[in-house]
Amino acid sequence: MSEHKPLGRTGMAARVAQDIPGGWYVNLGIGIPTLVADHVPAEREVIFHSENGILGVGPAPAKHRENPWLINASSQRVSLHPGGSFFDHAMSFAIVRGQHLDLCVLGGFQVAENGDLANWAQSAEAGTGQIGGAMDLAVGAKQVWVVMEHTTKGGEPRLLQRCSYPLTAPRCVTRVYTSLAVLDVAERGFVVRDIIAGLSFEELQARTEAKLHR
Amino acid sequence: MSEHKPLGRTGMAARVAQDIPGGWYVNLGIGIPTLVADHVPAEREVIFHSENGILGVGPAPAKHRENPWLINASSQRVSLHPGGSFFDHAMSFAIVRGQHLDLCVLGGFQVAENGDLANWAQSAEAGTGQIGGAMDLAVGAKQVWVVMEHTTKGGEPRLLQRCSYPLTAPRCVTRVYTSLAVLDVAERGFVVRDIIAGLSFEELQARTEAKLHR
Amino acid sequence: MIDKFVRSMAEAMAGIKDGATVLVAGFGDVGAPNALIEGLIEQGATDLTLVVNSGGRNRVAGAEPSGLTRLVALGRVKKMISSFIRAQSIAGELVRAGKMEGVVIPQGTLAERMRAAGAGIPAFYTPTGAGTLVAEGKESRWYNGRECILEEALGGDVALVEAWTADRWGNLVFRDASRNFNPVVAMAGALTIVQTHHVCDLGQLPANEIVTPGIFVDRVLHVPAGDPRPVA
Amino acid sequence: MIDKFVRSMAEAMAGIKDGATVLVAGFGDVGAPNALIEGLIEQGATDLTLVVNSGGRNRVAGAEPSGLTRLVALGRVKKMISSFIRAQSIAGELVRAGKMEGVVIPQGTLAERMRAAGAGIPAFYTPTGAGTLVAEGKESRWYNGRECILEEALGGDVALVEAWTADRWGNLVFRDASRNFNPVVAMAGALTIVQTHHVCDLGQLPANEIVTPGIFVDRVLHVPAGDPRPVA
Repeated sequence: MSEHKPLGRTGMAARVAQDIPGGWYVNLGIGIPTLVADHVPAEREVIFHSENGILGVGPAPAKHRENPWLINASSQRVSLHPGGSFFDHAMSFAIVRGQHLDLCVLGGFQVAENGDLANWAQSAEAGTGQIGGAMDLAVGAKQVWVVMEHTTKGGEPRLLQRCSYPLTAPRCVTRVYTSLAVLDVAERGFVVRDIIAGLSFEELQARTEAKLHR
Repeated sequence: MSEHKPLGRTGMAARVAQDIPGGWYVNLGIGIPTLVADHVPAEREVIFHSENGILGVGPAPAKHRENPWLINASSQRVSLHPGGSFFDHAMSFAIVRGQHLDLCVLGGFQVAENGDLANWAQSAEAGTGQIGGAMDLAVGAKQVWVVMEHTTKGGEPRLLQRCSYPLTAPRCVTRVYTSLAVLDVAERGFVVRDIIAGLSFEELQARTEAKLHR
Repeated sequence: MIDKFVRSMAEAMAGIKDGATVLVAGFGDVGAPNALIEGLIEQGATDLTLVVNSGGRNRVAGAEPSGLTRLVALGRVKKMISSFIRAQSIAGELVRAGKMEGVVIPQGTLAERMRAAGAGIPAFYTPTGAGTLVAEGKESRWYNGRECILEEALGGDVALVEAWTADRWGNLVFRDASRNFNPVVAMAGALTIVQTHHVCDLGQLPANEIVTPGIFVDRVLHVPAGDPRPVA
Repeated sequence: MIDKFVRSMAEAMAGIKDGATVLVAGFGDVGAPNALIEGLIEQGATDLTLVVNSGGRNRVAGAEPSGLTRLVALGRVKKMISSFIRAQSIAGELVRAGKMEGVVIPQGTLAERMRAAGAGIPAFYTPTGAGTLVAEGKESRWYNGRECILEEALGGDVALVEAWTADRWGNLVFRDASRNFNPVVAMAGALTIVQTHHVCDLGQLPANEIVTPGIFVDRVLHVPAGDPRPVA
């Protein structure tokens, strides 16, 4: 077994941030995705959308400058970039569903090689679940990137031929950032773009159910 | 023939205004309906909606106080009542279609005894016509009152068993104000509420194609 | 004279019936009409259908449960429509025990269904939820190469709203991210009840800045409620 | 740095293709992007589908015809979708002569179809137009005892907008009743081009007062165009 150090939450967030071009409108989901904003250099102007009705979300403010009326979709107190705006939920999801966002970054439980995403429930139990804005974002953003651990804590693969959990949306994911690799979702399936240092393609494949392509 | 003097445009508008209770939200169509606002006493607070995105339309301003950016749906320069608001066309017609208006007052070519209204075209010629906001208002307002001459200039009746012109909306009119009478549209047809002085029920019937009820 | 201000919570809550569908604005505690929810607990209506974005949030150790959670825990809600009902929340446990019906729907669909109700649009197609459990039992068709499902308007007998400032016509403005569901809920309620932090004279709200025109509002109660709770 | 300002009309109009669907805001002359329409005349694109509320207004004796009317009179418009095409207008005459296709639709449906395009809603049911000529060829079904017809989203390749003030992110505010179709058109265009009376630095427009967030806007041209023409 080769020497390799999987990316942690911060490392994954920073890796995603590298790939976001200036000028993009981006929504960041709950969890690791929320951390991405901290790693986009200040001189690169990216406009962050939050589904609770904000464009131009800025970083967490200093404690004495907190505004209790200004939270992001993860319910964290945030600031507003000059040029930011507030609007209602119907408008916020018009922006999402209407394909005006260049990108959303979502957490995931499972991603299938055809781009299916599962990130809101681990079983089909009726009447409970945490859909939030994920289904709208998954169908609405021009690019859907998923960031997650490459496997579950128990070592079960999350990159699958077919999702076993209930879907968030079919065929929506365009790229996956894991603790071990960056993979594009292409016509033929997962195409590996980047692997962390010290891990071979074969070793990555061994931790992945779906077939990987170079 | 008895002595009678049909109401003119101003008389009809004033007659309509009499019946509008304070506190109602009201849209006034193009033509005679627009005149109605001038006859609502200032102490009776009625809120006028204009489909180009205004609630709280006020009277025409003095020439030196005209605001070129503030017109009503008839493209006349108007003023704004304190408490008035501006919004976009989607919101304006959400108000209309969503049945939030208590009343719209529309002009008409023909009204049928089942409440059908024709007010946008005199023939079914494809590709031209003046629908404007009338179809939305006719289906959306809680009450639809039509104000019009009782007959055409040529003496043809406008209160009919069935409209011959293209419909604005079926079964929408709740009351008609004409130069000769006020009529409710009820389950059994036109019910006369009021006739101008000097005209008998029979004389009114003679100028009306549809059967009138007392 | 039009005056939508009411002078007491009892007046604000008058006439809410058992079995009513109640739309509640807010995203977490920000923009949530918490005083009105307390009023509803007090008022007593039961067998409610509650429509609210996050109806089943986690318990926070040491914190007083929200009014919404207490309303649910009191058994007053027979059905909850929400984008977020955690299995471990009080609402989630009632759902799993079969004591309350839970319906989890996408957040954007929730907003659009209420907006549709307010706008007189009885149903619309949306790509959101197509090909998922959300689509079960719904009509679908393809537009521009994407499957879309038919969703119906979701109006309420009652809508509960929190505003920042209101005037006697019921015109409303909101503070920052507390706008969220408030304008949407306001337009979708047959009886729209507002709690407002501030009141002002007619004409003090600039006409270009009014977010919710008073036509959507029936009653306004002045409740200077203070800032939303800190996030747990 | 994001900067949506363009420095010339040529830059504003770049890339508009023959055959494009062009959405034009305005209610009469108020809120109409008249300078951009002049730019479009100059730019030369033809075979256009023009979507505009009142495409066929009466001739006004002695007055210069509007830019819209001249665009139509030049034969550059193959199809007009509008709530208002008078038979005696220049557009109406072209339609009656079979030289332009005219489609007259209800004003609220026009606004809602564009809003739907911007909001990712491919189609919706509405009671407006049911039982009339507007319903011909359209699906219908009954909701709550009323017949409703299915209307589809109406998006544009290009949207032309007039704003009062804009910043470099493309955030817009509008003056009084000139708001009308502008926010709706702005969200429905694949390429949204704005003429603005005033410009300001980023952060000068209060976040609670921005009506059209810049995400809907692609290009902004500063055109201090003066007041709308007096009504004839």
